[in-house]
Amino acid sequence: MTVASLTRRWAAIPRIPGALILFWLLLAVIGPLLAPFAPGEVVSRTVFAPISAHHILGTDYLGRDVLTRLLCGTSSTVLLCAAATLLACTGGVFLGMIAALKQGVTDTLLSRFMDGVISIPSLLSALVAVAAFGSSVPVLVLAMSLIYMPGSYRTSRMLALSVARRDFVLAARMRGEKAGYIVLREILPNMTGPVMADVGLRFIYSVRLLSNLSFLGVGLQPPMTDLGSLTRENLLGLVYGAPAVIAPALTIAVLTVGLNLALDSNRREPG
Amino acid sequence: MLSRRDMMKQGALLVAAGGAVLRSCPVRAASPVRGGHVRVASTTGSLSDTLDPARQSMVTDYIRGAMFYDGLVMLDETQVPRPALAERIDSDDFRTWTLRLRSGVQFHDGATLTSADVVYSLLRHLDPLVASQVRFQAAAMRSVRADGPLTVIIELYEPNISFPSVLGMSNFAIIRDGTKNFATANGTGPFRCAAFQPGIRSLAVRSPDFWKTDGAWMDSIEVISISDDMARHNALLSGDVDIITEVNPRLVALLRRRDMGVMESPTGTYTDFAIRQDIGPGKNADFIQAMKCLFNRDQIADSVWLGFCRLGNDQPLPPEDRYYNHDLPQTTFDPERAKWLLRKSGFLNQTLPPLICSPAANASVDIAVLLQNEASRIGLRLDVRRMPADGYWSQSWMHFPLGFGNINASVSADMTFAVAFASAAPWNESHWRSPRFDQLLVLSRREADEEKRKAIYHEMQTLIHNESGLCIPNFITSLDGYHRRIRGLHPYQGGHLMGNNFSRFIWVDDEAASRQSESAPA
Amino acid sequence: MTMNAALIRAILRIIGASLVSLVFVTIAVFFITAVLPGDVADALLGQAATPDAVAALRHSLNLDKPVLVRFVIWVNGLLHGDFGVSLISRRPVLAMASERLIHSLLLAGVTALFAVPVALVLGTASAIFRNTLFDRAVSLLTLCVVSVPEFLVATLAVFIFSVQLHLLPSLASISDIHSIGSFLASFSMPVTTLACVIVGQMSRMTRAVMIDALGSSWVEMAVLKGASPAHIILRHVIPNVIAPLFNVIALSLSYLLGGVVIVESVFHYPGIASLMVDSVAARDIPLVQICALIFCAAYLFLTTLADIVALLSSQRRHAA
Amino acid sequence: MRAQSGIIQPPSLISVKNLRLTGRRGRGPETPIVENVSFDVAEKEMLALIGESGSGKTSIALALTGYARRGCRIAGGHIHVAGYDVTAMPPAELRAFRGKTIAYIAQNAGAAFNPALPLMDQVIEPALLHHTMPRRMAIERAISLFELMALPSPGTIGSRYPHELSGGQIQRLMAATALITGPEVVIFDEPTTALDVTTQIEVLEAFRTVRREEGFTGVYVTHDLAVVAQMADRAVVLKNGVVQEEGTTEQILSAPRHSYTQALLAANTPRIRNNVTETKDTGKDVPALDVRDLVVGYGGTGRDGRPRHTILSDVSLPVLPGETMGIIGESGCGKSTLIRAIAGIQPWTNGGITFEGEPLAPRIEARSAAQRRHLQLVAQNADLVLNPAMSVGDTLRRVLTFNGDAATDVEIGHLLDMVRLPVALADRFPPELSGGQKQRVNLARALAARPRLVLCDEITAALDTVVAAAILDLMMELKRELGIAWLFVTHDLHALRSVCDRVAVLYAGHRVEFTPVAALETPPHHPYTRRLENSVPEMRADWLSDVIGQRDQACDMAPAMPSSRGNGCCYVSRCPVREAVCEISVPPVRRSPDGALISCHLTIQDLSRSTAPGDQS
Repeated sequence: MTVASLTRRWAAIPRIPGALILFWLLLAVIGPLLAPFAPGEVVSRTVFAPISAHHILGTDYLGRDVLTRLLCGTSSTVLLCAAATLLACTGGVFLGMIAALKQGVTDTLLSRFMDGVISIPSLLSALVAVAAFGSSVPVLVLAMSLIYMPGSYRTSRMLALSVARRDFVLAARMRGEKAGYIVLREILPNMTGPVMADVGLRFIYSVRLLSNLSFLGVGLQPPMTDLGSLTRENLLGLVYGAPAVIAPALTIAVLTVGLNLALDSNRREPG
Repeated sequence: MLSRRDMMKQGALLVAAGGAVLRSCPVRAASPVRGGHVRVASTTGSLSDTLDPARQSMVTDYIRGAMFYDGLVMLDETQVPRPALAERIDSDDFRTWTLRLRSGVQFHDGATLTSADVVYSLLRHLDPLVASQVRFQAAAMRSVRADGPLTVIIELYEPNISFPSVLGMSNFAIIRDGTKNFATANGTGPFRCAAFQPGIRSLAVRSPDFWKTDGAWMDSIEVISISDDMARHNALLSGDVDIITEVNPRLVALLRRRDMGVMESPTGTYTDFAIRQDIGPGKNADFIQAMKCLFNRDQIADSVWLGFCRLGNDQPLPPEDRYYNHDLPQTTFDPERAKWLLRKSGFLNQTLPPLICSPAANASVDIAVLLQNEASRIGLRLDVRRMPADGYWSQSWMHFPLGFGNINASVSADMTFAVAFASAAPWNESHWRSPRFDQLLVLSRREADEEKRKAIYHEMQTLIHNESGLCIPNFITSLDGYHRRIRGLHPYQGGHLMGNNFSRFIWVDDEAASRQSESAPA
Repeated sequence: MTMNAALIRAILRIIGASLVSLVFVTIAVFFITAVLPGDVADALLGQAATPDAVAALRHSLNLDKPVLVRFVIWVNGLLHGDFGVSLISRRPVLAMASERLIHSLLLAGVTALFAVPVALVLGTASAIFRNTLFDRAVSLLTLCVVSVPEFLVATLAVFIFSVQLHLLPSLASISDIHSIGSFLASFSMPVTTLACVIVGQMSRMTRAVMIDALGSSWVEMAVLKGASPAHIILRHVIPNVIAPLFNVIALSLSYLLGGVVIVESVFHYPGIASLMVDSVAARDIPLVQICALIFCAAYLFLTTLADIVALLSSQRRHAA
Repeated sequence: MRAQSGIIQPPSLISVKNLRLTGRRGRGPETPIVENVSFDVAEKEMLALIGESGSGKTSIALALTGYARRGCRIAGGHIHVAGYDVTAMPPAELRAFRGKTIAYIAQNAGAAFNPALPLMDQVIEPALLHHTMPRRMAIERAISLFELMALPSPGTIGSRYPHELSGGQIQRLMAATALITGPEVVIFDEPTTALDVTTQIEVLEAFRTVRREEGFTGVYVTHDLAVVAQMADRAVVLKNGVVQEEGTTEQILSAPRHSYTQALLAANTPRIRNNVTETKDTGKDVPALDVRDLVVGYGGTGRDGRPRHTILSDVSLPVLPGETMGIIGESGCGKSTLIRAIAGIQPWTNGGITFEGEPLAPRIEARSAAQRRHLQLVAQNADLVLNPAMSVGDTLRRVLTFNGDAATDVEIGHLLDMVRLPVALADRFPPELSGGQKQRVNLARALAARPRLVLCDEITAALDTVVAAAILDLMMELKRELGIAWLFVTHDLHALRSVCDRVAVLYAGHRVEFTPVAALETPPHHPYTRRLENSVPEMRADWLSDVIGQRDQACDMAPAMPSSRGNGCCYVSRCPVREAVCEISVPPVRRSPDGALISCHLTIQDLSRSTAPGDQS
């Protein structure tokens, strides 16, 4: 690979989404280190305290520091949901492309299976996965990715089908290229735009699912927490206008909306 | 927003004010008014909702049961059994109890109450297929037989002076002989069941044949269950329901600010931390002592209960109980001592089993996190493992070396000790075995002298406090919210909403409500 | 003639395929529920679950038989149209589930009636005015609405409209509905909350589909015929995008049945989603199974319908 | 003619003054599409806008209706059409104006009709939109227009859907749509470019007929000068949005003043690029490719072992090493199917193909690596064939590495050089390239595999005349340099003539003639070949009238359907010289003195005779 092509590749990575993702990942990694308190520590005798000098985002329903909780929650939400989304979408996209390329029996079997999985309520699947393998971070990530894989599969299969029909894929097949090459180099690069948009939406869903899992008692183990759970556990603060509930909800919105807009901007259709 | 101190102060004032209103109002509303409809929202409700008294285990079921059924006795505000369907309960040896039933009591289907109904109602708890919640308690009965149409003789295996309290458990409510189908309720209670949809709602309408002339003032009562905390409070605030159970301590200030009543009922309900003494680190007494010292009870009271609780002293009787041992030294938060004990016993640097907690055990997750945080300050690493709410009681509770539980207020001190602390007790959470304690339990049940029994109970508390692996940081104060138009509510030790019996006492005073809304700022 | 036969064959193939999925799901659901820890005996007894009590109850409910035996019994029942009775209430689960299903269908239907047009209009407008300020605003708004957890939206809505303004009831209890007015009042907030969840995705997908269609030469041709934008959208674009739009709508509708636990619980609405959660918690396996089957069947029905619509519309456009 | 005098200018119905159109891509800067264009069109006059892609001719045509495509806008100048100031009209007035006063006929009518609606609804839509007449009258008028334009079964054709009709029919329906309101101005935007030459004649004639009957003013946008000669009174030549030359059609075509016009004319003029190497199929050489009695079909096989519906019937085609074999025929004749079968992406049922003596497996996957490598396909649409996400260099590099060749930058530079592209293009991506550049890359990719035979499927069809000519030049240079054989599929007889050594003529899946290219110039020929020849437009104004005069109208109406089973000549339904025998028995193959193999019942002598009247050129 030439230097020129390397620099071109580097330049091809979209700036805005790249920077944004980097920012959140960085925050996820170093955020907890910046936290002023321990995540489980009760720091105030006042619950749902408003913004103050000591507690920039006030206190939560137990009197813990919201900023600390928020930094930790952001960290686990970003890392877990990113991992689950990536896993789900990688699997879904890859299988979708295989199905589109191979068609026939492979496609039928995969599609039937995925349809079956997607039609089982996600709540049930999650409960069972956790019940069977215990509640740990890897199990959570796997369960979440399994739940979202069929959706990603469905989308990317449709996309891949339309790409696979195009002549350059035919050309590669005529050359005798292996399925792996065709899928990775010929099909995948031509569906990145829509796939990215799909990834963005699925990220939103996984943030939501994570908080629902925590609510059912199969989510992250305390004192770890996630943004959705933070919002939920402090929901009562809503009536007092407490930052404890507003801050995590806003963070979710900024995180997911920003990511989606960035991914969208990447594929603004010309003209 | 609001400091706990403020909240408590405010709460106290309003309770005083509310009480004053209740006391000063008799001029106008001394005699309760008949009629009206109220809606009650309780917490739990699911398709497991049942009208079978034997199976009741959730607050909504208890509330419903208390509307449709009567017990042989009924517990008053201080848990003293008072006559209900049984006019008299007598025993010479506390082993054989003779019950004289009230005559002329009618079931909702028109049948008259007889001793056969009572025999059936009591004995069915022994059948495992009934899946009774009180099978353990019922197992104390050697025989139940009718002696004529209105007399029932119950013979126990062992004497028990507190037996009448047992009959006050709502699970022992009296149903019609032979009842197997609980699609609707056929009891002798003040209300008959007009609609029952598990998990959705039930509608109770006043029974014209109710044997008691005073009480049961309402025409109809609808009970729904809203498990979502905020939604339940919102339903009260918006006027869609009149009464809610289990007000979240954090919302007391809001309710009171918006002129809703919040009734505080001190109860013996507690959330405990159980260290099993038969396996794991709990075999070491120092470890147990250390953990007891690690509970920052004041902080838990403030953070978790916002002050709506009383201090616990690692024994199960709440301070207001008449048998409470005031001489027992209070276990206090002492991390240094905990550290010293742990170092001494060698647990400080060990990997300990996780703390098992669950939303099923009230606030146990929060308490576990606070405990975990205190532990980390002295260098002790504790993992918290939160379990799903469903299946917790059967799958997790009492199965792990370190875990949380939640025990509701009991009908008597005797029941508390027998169910949760005796060596053979089904809910012996810490798997504590004390021959002395078992012996004292037997002694206390034969002891007719109140003072002597009190002394025995004090010693039993001391034993639990010193030896058992159970940490009871606080007793929970039940909080119920109500609209000001609802009258007749006052605290019972039995738990929220007058030990679930509110339906028999409340009445509606719409004038009071309108007076208030006039005077209330817009 | 032959084309019709081929079409019918293709439709039958689609239906057959989804039936295969249904069979797969049926089997999967049974074993999934079998894996769940604890059973109805535990759940019924709760804190009173002593080993002997549990064992006796379990025996009486046939729960102590091996999984495969129970599976055979269950499938045999299914084949005879018997879905079993609830282990808790002893009522036939089919009746219990269909009661709730009707409620859910009502809520889903009303939501769809409201959300689908809104999403279509928003998506179409964004497509027409794409890359304008309006488009960006819609995009931002719908994303925000999707990303904020629905329990927050629902709770906030109740707090504002019921508690503060006393405009709407805080609960959507079916039993309180006696008139059109109370129906609208009861349903407005749950429907809006649910719409928030699904409008975002629907409008985004509508936008994409519409942009495709609006870029076609037949739309340009219609413009050059002097047709108004409304005429173009209604007369020309809609018939062409019906298949992909139907697909979008089908996916959203299937969510409206199964994914609304939170809305059902916040508004105390007796739908089938909460029945399913309840039955899982109570380990009432026959009930879990029928709920899961209903969700699966609904999902498969809707997607199959979407596939058939797509097939029919493509049949019309490109002859075989 | 009229405008030339410049003194007594008749009142112009269309007047364009200093028109400036601009456009932008995405958020890019606004760039001019058309600069300072002015022209007038008198009433009842037909003006041709001539130019290649990118010349702005379509943008101008659209601007006449007050419409600019997305991202484009009318940035300056004035447009007056039939008394309306188009640039100053508000949207509502524009809507009332479009479709009623001015009508537009799009290039690709197949795409311009809504696929989901029946045709009649769309044809009468302008009349209903503008309330010019009630629905029933509109339908009557539509049917009479269909009749006028010689559409088959005019009474019922309206109830069909766009995909059910052929390109020529649908283009005429589009004209009916435009004329339904009796507009004063009709714009024809390359209406016949996508059609076969044989169909083009019918459509052009239909246009001329309606113009005669309806008497509208027209603007005819095209790049085809021969079509201009038939249709337009005056012409404006555009390049890159600037007017190069304006004049009467006659003057533009016979005495172009501007160099660009001259270049255009040159590219339109047939020219022989190939110094035909006299190849004789002696049967001794091993053919590079030998297609024998190939049958391709669908719908399962019948009892005789042949498919129920055939696309190709017993087609044989020997290609010698180093020769350029041409295949010609109208759309649907099976030429692409043949190419696909050879390429290994279209299974066949009977017959066989050998490549350099070795049999070729029907499926590409079953072929040997060497076969795959030495047999390369260059497909029609370079847009689809090049992976838009892969740079030119990477595309070529992959072919090289895949075949185990050195994939150095030098080698890639060499390949680009071979197709006359600058080396700097290696870092570009296909969407950044022009159509001609893409097709060259496409060629380079085939060449990178060092093929022995290259299959070219209509590789110039989508290109401008000048660009296409350059591609053909390149092909021939490569042929000389590399000595590879080409199989060149086209519907363009000019292109065929200019590059091929031998030619196969396909009709409805049958090879009706197989001839050395030199023999094309002189009779005898198959009637279909002759018809193809005659259909190629010529740059004299009366060509169309002449051709139509000779046509046997009755024969033209039958559509060219893929041959179904049964006996008889495949061409019988359209053949002007058919005889009774043609209906019932398969024609024999006759060999002309020039070496052409002709499948026809007529003798060589008869064929030579019957050719005479039509062959005037």
